Amino acid sequence: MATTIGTDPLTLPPAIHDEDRKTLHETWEPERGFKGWVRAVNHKTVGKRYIVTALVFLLLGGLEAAALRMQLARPDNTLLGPDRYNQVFSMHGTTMMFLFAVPIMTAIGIYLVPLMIGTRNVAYPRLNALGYWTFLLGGVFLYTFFAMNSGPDAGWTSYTPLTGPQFANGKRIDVWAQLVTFTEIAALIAALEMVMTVLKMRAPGMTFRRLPLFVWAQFITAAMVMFAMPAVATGSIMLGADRLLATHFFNHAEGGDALLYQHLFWFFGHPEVYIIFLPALGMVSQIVGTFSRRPVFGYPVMVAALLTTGFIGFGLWVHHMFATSVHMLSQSFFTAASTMIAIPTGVQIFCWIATLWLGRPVWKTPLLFVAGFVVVFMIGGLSGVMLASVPFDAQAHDTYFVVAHLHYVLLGGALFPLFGAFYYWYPKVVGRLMSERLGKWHFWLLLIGVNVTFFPQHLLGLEGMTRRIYTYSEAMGWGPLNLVSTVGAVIIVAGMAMFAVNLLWSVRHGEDAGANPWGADTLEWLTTSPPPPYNFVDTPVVTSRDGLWAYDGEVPVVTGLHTDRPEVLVTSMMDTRPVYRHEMPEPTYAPLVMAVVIAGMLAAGIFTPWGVVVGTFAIVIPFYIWAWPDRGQHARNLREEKQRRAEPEMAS
Amino acid sequence: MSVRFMAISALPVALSLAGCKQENRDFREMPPAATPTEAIRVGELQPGGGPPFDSTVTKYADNAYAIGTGQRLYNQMNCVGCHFHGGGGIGPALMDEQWIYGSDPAQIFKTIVEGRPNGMPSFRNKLDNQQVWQLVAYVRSLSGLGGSTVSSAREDHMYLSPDLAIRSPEKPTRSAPRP
Amino acid sequence: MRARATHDVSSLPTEVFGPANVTWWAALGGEVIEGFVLVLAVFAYFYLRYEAPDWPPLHTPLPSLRAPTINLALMALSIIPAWWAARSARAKNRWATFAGLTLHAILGTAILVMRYFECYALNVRWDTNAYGSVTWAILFSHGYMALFDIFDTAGLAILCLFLQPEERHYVDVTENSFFWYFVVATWVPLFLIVFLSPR
Amino acid sequence: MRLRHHATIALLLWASSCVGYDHQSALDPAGPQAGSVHGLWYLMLGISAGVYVVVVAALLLVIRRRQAHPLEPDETRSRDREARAKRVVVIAGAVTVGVLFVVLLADLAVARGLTRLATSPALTIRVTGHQWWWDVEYEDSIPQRRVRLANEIHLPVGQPVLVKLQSHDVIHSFWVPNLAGKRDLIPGHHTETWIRADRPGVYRSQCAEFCGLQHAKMALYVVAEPRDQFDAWIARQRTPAVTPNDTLAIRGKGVLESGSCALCHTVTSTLARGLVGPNLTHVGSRLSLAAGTLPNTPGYLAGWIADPQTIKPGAQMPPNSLTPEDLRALVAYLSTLR
Repeated sequence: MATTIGTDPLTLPPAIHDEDRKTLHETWEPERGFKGWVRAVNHKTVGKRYIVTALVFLLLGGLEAAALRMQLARPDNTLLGPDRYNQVFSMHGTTMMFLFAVPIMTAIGIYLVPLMIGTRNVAYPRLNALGYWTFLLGGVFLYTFFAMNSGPDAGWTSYTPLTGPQFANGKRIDVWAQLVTFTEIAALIAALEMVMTVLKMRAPGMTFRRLPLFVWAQFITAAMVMFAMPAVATGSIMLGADRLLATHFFNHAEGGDALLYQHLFWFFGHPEVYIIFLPALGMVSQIVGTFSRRPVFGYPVMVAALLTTGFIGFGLWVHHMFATSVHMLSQSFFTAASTMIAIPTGVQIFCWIATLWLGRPVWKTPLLFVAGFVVVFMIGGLSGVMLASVPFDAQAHDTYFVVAHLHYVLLGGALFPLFGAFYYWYPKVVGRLMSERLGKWHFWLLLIGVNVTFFPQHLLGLEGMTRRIYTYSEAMGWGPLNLVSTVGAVIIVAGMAMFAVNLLWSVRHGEDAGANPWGADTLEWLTTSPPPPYNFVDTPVVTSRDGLWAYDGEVPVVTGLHTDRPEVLVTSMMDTRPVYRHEMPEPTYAPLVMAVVIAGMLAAGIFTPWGVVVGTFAIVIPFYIWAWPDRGQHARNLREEKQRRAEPEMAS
Repeated sequence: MSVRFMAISALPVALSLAGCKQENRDFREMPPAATPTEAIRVGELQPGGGPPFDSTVTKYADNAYAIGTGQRLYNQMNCVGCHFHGGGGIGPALMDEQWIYGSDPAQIFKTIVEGRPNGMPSFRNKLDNQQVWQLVAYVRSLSGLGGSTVSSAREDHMYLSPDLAIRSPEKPTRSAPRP
Repeated sequence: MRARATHDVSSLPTEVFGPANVTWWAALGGEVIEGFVLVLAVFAYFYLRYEAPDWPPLHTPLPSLRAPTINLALMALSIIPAWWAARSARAKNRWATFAGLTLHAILGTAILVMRYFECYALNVRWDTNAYGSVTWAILFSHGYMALFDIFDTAGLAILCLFLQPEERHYVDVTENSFFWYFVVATWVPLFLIVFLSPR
Repeated sequence: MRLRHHATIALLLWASSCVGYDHQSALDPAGPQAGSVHGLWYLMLGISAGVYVVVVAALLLVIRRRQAHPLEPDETRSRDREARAKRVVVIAGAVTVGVLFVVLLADLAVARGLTRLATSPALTIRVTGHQWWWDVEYEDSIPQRRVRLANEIHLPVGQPVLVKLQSHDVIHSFWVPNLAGKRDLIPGHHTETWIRADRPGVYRSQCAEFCGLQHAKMALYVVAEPRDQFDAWIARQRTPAVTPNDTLAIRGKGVLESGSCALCHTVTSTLARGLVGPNLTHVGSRLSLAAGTLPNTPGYLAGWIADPQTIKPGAQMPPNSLTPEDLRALVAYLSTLR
């Protein structure tokens, strides 16, 4: 009767027999072959795909960045002409923000959150798969057009009227606007998924007071996405309509306003930064806790800090528009808000340092990346406080100072934690550890490279080098610093090569990880590495915020879920009382078909409005396929419902 | 496997060849035939080869940058002053199907370069050939000739029409016969 | 580590109505997102209105009221079959549910047809000026939302017609009605803003 | 870390010694606004550096502590240390709030100070952004006294100048880092800023909002000069273009008037009345060509006229296939327009 959770032998109660385990396995086992590949709806399969796809976009975005740095390495360079340069820098920004940073944070959440809250899948697995396919097709769409010399060429912000029908010829900007729609659909789906999974599917006992900080971060981020993404979608759809349908949203001559676009864009654009940053903070918290060998200091403060950041994040957008002549009073308001958002982040950093001080830190690569995060991110955070100031922003806005700032924030605040997370969770996903040696090389090269690349850019900005210029003359005196910056970019590339090698090499040659190589406390470490398709043989019951560290040799579990069908436990929102057993959908083609229809509709939509009209009605077909019940399952459910109805009558 | 891979990788290449044409931006090129007006076909007999402008014409007609630049020149050269935004006023309308001197690109080219009686001035020596071809491409796109996927939906100016609010702002007639 | 069974959930139901159900939350999430899109459209409306010297702009007539009023009435009326379908679904009455859904779908289709005339009632084209653009946008974004609810309603009606609905389908019916209430409720302020406020 | 340190110091040294011809730096203020922002920058830099050093030092101290035996949960939690940590975090949080408050007050004080500095302007200049050059007009109640030029502004030292900004096409941004912060030029909006140069010099300005293909080559020179020099300059600018007297220049005038130039450019008192491109009435007196792209010498001018698309690909000036003699004549004529 002995079976295992993770590598530790776990004696199961008599109710669960080996037979049942076998059924459980058969029920959840993924389908094989190409068919199984396209029909998969398991959150781990989808999450892994999401992560790999986002990494591919990281590679593409990185190559674009390298091309930009090469062009700027010396004055009057002619490697990239203005037309090509504008496309490449726009592709770099668009790729990194829409196709890498947000999706990879989402992706890691999709993989980990169900494991961390002790359930078997996300709340809506098919929707989840649809989100992935939409994201993938969006990326393919963008890069297909880029290959056709139709890449967007007005930056990742695409301000009107430069992007309006009069000044942007051809389909380049339509491609950008439509890519935003693609990623917005994917992001909203993932957000809905995350919020509802966290609200309704936590294991019994995992109340909000016991929720791991990473899950908190993902939850708040997802909630932010639900309010931020509609704004950019509204903006980009208006832009598309102006370009295709001759509407006048941004045509001042007919009562439109170019600044309306900027408001809509930045109402999304600023929270976007926190949408990338908050999950990273969650990752840092998990890593710090595990490697300090104690729970993160000040849990309630940490949660409060995340929530505050999420709220204030929506009150800052106008600081991107200070140069447009904002009213004095609102200037003061947005300056104050932008300054004060440093407080919650600062407090979190203090709490992590306190945790490390109180605990006994183990300096493995993940923790090293956390240290790198503090060292690099702090510079970006502090320059962010400077940029909140209206007079200073008037000097630094749209210069390389801002370029340096945003890269310090995003690389320090998101990429370093992200790599830490890779080293930390890779053994869970793959079953093998990544090489520590390569990891340390990766870390140091990246740390040096990032600083060499971006630190000089602060100075360049203050010396007047504006953003998004394809070249500069020698007389400006910007040559040497730009060369240094390019050298730094080469170092970053070397560091990233270490990471790529490590990632691929460790799949086969890494050290065997076991269930819990770091002795961590959260639930994902309770199961084997990699986790089985059903995540846990028995749904664990949570007894403390400390998770596994509190179990003391015995794991309380839930029994009674069907093993012959993919069933998960739905619990009540606040006290996580089991409420009902929810049957998960079987693998299906519907998400892929739906995504293809959506992609067709959006791609056609940049040429003719009828593309959208036809597409809207075409969606009905996959929609109905999606909803139509499987025949066998239908009969079984009806039979069982009948039985259940009969039982109470017999009892009475 | 490798065949499929090659087929997949050939697709973007093919697409990029197709796309380059529409989105290409030639800032510095000399269109063929420095004084093309002399080479307009007047009869069936033609010395050597086919019509000389075919490649030039399609190159500009399907090119977004050419049409956009033509649109800009149309405003800058004050074509608007007589033809308005295509609807016509002092000069004839450019959005309809009627072409007094022909809708053929070479004919429009000639109209711009040489001028026409009743007010159309000559732009000879004022505009270079590339600019004229860009104007030709734009003027033709006004009446729906040339690629609709490369011309823009509107400009950032007022669309005045005081007495009728439900109306289309100068919609081109797409039914114009192709030359 | 040993596992110890502390919770036996085998007696729990496999489907529940209302907020306990994850599908209900999906509907709510959809409402939050769609609702926020409408909020943004209204924001754009007032932003442009604030910038404009005249609203509606000079030479643009006021919107007509006949078609919008009829449609408002139709929407109010459509709550009844939606509510009836939801009630019958809770009682697991297949044919009453079917009837409710069918009526709801028919009324919904009528509302969408009326939406076409409502666009005419704006007395301005989307490409006339920014006022036209933003009012059309509001009508469209709300109409798009309604259209998808009608797709769902019709789908459920077809399902009821051909199959004995399972419990989860009855749950879907209640959530579909829940979303429709939202569609109708959001229209009231939008109607007031688009059609009455310029007067 | 050490590498970065050395690099930083070297770069700072290099930066401070960098005083070239093209003055375009916020770190070298020549006006009151740039000056007060410069002060604010050093205040914030000092505070930031302090905060950074303290936090990173704390982190490094923690790193140096004894490591745990791997994978053992820490059993040595003492209430005492927890309480101390709590105190430190609370104090650090309070200090953060305090420091940020100081920074905020400094921000707002500087912002308020800047608005107060704007008094009645000695001069009003209207700057219109075009893709990709600046149209400059000195306003005057008497139309004949208005001055129109391009890509260059002259100011009297020590006197506030109001700059009214508008855009002809897309959004641009007017920014003279040595004098003041930037302000966007937005179609349909009228924005304004003001500048004052407290010491004479030539300050470069560059469009700061991405505006398309040649965003990189859209610059403007601000020449601050003593009042008498400025008065002389503006008096000269008010005169119509000089009439050429040598044969080459006369021929050049003919080329200008009969060729494509006149369609876009204006030279007062000639037939050239175009309003599409920069006003060339006194082009010979300007510092640069093609919006700060080239120095204003006859050789560059000839190159620019003949083949602008190589120098500034995408610019709206078309190539001109003039005969060498015509080109020479045209350049000779334009050079006389001082």
